[in-house]
Amino acid sequence: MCTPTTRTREVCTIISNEMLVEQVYEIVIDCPQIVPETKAGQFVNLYCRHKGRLLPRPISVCEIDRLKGYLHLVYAILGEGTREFATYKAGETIEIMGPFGNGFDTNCVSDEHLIVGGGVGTPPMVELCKQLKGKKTIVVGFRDNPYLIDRFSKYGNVHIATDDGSVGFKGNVVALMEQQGFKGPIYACGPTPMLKGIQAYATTYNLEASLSLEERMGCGFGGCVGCVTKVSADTEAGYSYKKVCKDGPVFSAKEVLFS
Amino acid sequence: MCTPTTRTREVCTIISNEMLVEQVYEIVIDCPQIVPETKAGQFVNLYCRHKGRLLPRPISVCEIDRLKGYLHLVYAILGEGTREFATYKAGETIEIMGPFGNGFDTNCVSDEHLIVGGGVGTPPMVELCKQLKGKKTIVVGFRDNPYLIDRFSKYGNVHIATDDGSVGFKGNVVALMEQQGFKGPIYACGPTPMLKGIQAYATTYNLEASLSLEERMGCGFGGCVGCVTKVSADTEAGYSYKKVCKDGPVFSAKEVLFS
Amino acid sequence: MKLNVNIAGVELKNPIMTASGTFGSGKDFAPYVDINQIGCVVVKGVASTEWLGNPPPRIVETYGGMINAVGLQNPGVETFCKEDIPFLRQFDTKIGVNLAGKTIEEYVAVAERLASEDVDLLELNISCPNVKEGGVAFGVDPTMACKVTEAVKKVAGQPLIVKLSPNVTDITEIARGAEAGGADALSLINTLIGAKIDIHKRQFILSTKQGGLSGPAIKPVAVRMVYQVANAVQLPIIGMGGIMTGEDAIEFIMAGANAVAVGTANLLDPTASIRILHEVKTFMRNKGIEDINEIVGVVK
Amino acid sequence: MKLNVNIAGVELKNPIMTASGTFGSGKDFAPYVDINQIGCVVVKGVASTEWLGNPPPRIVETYGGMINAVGLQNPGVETFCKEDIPFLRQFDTKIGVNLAGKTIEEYVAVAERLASEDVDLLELNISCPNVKEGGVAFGVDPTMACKVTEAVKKVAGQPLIVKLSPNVTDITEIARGAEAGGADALSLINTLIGAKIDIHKRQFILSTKQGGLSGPAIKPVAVRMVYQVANAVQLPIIGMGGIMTGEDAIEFIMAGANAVAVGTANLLDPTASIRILHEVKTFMRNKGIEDINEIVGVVK
Ligand SMILES: Cc1cc2nc3c(=O)[nH]c(=O)nc-3n(C[C@H](O)[C@H](O)[C@H](O)COP(=O)(O)OP(=O)(O)OC[C@H]3O[C@@H](n4cnc5c(N)ncnc54)[C@H](O)[C@@H]3O)c2cc1C
Ligand SMILES: Cc1cc2nc3c(=O)[nH]c(=O)nc-3n(C[C@H](O)[C@H](O)[C@H](O)COP(=O)(O)OP(=O)(O)OC[C@H]3O[C@@H](n4cnc5c(N)ncnc54)[C@H](O)[C@@H]3O)c2cc1C
Ligand SMILES: Cc1cc2nc3c(=O)[nH]c(=O)nc-3n(C[C@H](O)[C@H](O)[C@H](O)COP(=O)(O)O)c2cc1C
Ligand SMILES: Cc1cc2nc3c(=O)[nH]c(=O)nc-3n(C[C@H](O)[C@H](O)[C@H](O)COP(=O)(O)O)c2cc1C
Ligand code: FES
Ligand code: FES
Repeated sequence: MCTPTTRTREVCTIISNEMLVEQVYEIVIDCPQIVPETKAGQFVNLYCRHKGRLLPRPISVCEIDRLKGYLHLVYAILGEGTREFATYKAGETIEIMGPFGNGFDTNCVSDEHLIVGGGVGTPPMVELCKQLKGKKTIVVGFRDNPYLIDRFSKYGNVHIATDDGSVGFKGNVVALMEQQGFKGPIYACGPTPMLKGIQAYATTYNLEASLSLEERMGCGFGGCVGCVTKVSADTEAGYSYKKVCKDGPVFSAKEVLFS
Repeated sequence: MCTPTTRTREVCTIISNEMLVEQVYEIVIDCPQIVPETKAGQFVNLYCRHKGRLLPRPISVCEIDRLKGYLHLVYAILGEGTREFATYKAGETIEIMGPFGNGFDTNCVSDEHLIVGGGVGTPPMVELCKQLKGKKTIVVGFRDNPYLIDRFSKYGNVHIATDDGSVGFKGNVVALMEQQGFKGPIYACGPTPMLKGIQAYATTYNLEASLSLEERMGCGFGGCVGCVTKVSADTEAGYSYKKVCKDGPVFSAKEVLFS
Repeated sequence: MKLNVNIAGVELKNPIMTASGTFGSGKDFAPYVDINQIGCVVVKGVASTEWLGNPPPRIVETYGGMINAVGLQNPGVETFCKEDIPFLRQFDTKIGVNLAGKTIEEYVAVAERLASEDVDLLELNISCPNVKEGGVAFGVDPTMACKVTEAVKKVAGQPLIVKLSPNVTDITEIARGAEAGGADALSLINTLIGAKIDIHKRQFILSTKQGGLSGPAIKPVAVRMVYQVANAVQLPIIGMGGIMTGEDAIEFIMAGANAVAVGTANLLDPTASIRILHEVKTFMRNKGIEDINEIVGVVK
Repeated sequence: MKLNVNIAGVELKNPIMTASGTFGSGKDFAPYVDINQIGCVVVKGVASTEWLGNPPPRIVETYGGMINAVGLQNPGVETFCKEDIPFLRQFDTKIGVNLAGKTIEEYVAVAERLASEDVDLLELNISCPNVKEGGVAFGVDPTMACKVTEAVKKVAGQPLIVKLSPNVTDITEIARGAEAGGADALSLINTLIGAKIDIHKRQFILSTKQGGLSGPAIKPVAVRMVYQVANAVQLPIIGMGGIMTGEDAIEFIMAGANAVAVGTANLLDPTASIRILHEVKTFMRNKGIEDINEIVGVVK
């Protein structure tokens, strides 16, 4: 019989909460209880102070500072809750719970890893780069002005794509990958259209691909079956639904069925 | 046609928020826009930060600092909202709206005013004492440990009654008034049983009495007809309902019908 | 930017109305808000004679909402005509009168009295208990909804809005009943029936035990019902229920409402209606929406 | 202090239950909360065969609540018996199984399969759409509620709780229908039907457009209905709907509930059920209440 930890929502201190670029912020949270259990590709729940907003805001771990016991999260203002987060100041507190999700498999041995991030899907790839052994090719895409580039450059060659071509390659990351002919096991996080593209790319060139997905969540820890994504399965219908928060957020490109 | 002011809910700075006695706090709020219009016996709406709690918390004005533009409010922890207020710190802000209500008539000329306060009904009597001309007899009642006494003593003889007799007269204020045979126009605020007693006292000795009432409020400014109290009227039923927030909170003892 | 909407032949300068009972007859709000900017002021329920209303407490707070048991306190239609209509006519806004009654005869009496008066719209509140039929509300039975609408429509001098109660199994049935009875428009939702207990005193807080739940807490139910009704009848619809922001108003309009009414929000901030109007304009500007009518019912 | 309550012959060590669908089958909560402390775990809806559930998005936040459209995803009763019952039996708590079905036959099949299994209570969720009769839920018609209850009761090996939907004009009619059908207890409320629109994408957020509204926002409706039903039938009642604190639980009990179920609160904090239990104990201690059963329905 499992003996429950006393872990639940925790009130943690905000070390800093700075804007990286327009509409995108990095928050550093002091949570020594959470850090030791956390790995690349996992996420935490952030909870709002506005008590009309009860559901968690799942945010991926961007960097883990194991010495200090800090988590670095990078979030974009997408709605009311993230707009609220952007007003928080260093020294204030925030309610957080986690870590949740399976995270990336960082033990895969390969002489060339292909790391792909798009928009607010980019942050989790930073910690992944830290953990992955072997050579890494890093491809990141943004609508316009990029961020986190400096952090990636420590871990490998960074190739940037922007929709408007303002920086680097003009177009999406998949087009850039095609052009460069990048190969190797893929680790990707970003908007669904990009992940669809990656899935196709992986099939075409017969590559392994781990895709980190997003879905609206009721709990974050497997309790509500609310956050599902469609995967191929040997049911009559030929598919079933898996929990992004628990079975994911990282899934093999082979099983994911994008609609 | 009335030209509307732009007045509505205002975010004001908290100057201080200190405990007077167990469960009772004094909050001083910097609200120069509200102060000039405020008089004794009026109240303001305080709004909670917890957005599950949308309705106003009406709190009487205890003292008006016209020089500094501060309002002094004294509140007791009675439930969730007031418990929340007690956590506020100096320098933080609070949403406030007002002033509301008719307030006391401070122009009544008499050589002896009888001021009666009970429990959390006592605070508004402080500002009233300041405004009223003429000799004042001040009678205040508490369950146990009294507060604000020092402030009252500046304005007249203060007679204290406590339910447990720990301080002053043992019993309620009306019993104390009977014993001392106090006379003069009465100004009273406190729990309903006390106000009932005052009403009877006023009738017996044929005294004028102004009673400040409490009722649950939806708006505070006359908009919802939610905060009514029963008053005698020449309707078929012999009564009608008046708004505590707008027609009151101060009513003549002659018209109020306590159930 | 085109904001004016047409409700049963009455042209509102913008789709923002006030919800009955949450704006009085305007007097208490005039010091705070420029009534000229409001599309239509719907006044609190008016009956054929004075109603005293329920004993206090009439109001209680709930999570994200409030419950009221005002009980339609009002001075009666005579006083209303003498005092409130002249007051509201000072402003450049439309006047909607919410009709209260306990029997068909009472509803008819108010409508008849108002027929010759200078008001723009009537709103029939069929959520009142129907005394004759033993307290069951007109609003929960399609046939009774039809009957009362028909009777009032006969004597009405202004277009008739019928206001629907959400406390029913199938609101589209009631909507069709009102449509069959000759309603010119529908408004929804009225309050959900709710209650709150004081666990320390061991009694209900409201004198009437239960009352009407309103505020942001009920918005999802309201949006669902507005969508259902908009797709069930041909009538113009006034949507309400928990509207606190311009985005909330847009949500109702996209669900199928031709206009919206701001209720509880007025009590929490007397300037809410105008703030919401400005937020609606901002949204339209940002999205390049030329005419508010473009987005009525765009969500399918 | 006496906390144990009796629901249709089943003795719960305390009145705190979990609301179906908000505690899975316990597995996902075991790491956080000591399941031994919970009076009864009611698992998510179980059908005769595997149900895949609805496409995402299945969840959306609303003011003070959430709307879900999970669509009763479940592996079917066989897998449930093989995997979930043994897991839950490790703990010293009662097991309640929530029955899902689209026809009377399907409901009967699940109950029959469970008759010989080691579970303590069955909860019939009659809010599911009834496919045979054209999608109308069993829960909105007294006769159909009676029929399905009767059929399931015949084959049931455990006491049968019937779970009522709040989306009806008169919930006491449905309650009496279930009572007539032989229900051993009633639980209420299930979710209110609500919807939310993404005004930027101009579409409903949920794949099913509308879903079930839960959370503190709906508590006043739930308390009102528990009070109504408790005064209409003789059966034990399990109250739920927006319970977030021990005081909320006490409110339901004083309204007439013999036990309460914690739902959405579990999702917001997996330890909520136990925290609420402790808050209930504290309240009883402060008020000198010896036996929780003393205060069941004390509010009249
Ligand atoms: C596993 C996972 C990891 C994520 N990591 C990041 C990250 O590192 N950085 C980042 O900027 N964003 C991330 N997101 C997206 C982030 O959760 C949403 O942008 C955020 O919840 C929006 O909240 P809001 O209140 O601002 O938006 P609102 O639209 O106001 O939120 C309303 C509700 O919808 C939910 N919601 C809205 N959009 C999303 C979405 N895209 N995904 C999930 N829930 C949503 C909210 O959580 C809330 O419950 C992640 C999402 C998931 C599922
Ligand atoms: C005109 C007026 C002046 C007042 N002046 C003072 C004062 O100077 N000092 C003071 O301590 N208290 C005063 N009160 C009482 C004070 O408003 C309540 O104690 C307070 O609202 C309780 O809020 P709560 O959230 O702590 O209680 P909760 O019970 O959690 O509040 C729930 C809801 O009920 C309302 N409510 C509960 N009790 C009362 C009450 N007695 N009167 C009105 N509304 C209530 C709250 O406003 C809130 O909307 C005054 C009340 C009125 C009407
Ligand atoms: C205090 C109060 C009084 C109300 N009085 C009436 C009324 O007289 N007639 C009516 O049809 N609706 C009345 N309502 C219902 C509102 O008009 C509106 O339908 C409901 O409150 C939902 O909107 P909201 O959530 O924005 O308040 C009243 C609501 C409140 C809060
Ligand atoms: C995510 C979710 C899933 C649910 N699944 C079920 C279910 O399978 N069967 C059922 O009878 N009720 C189900 N419910 C309803 C709850 O059991 C409960 O009746 C309702 O949520 C009200 O309680 P609450 O406000 O405390 O959540 C579900 C509710 C939620 C939020
Ligand atoms: S969010 Fe609840 S199961 Fe994934
Ligand atoms: S509180 Fe709204 S009228 Fe008094």
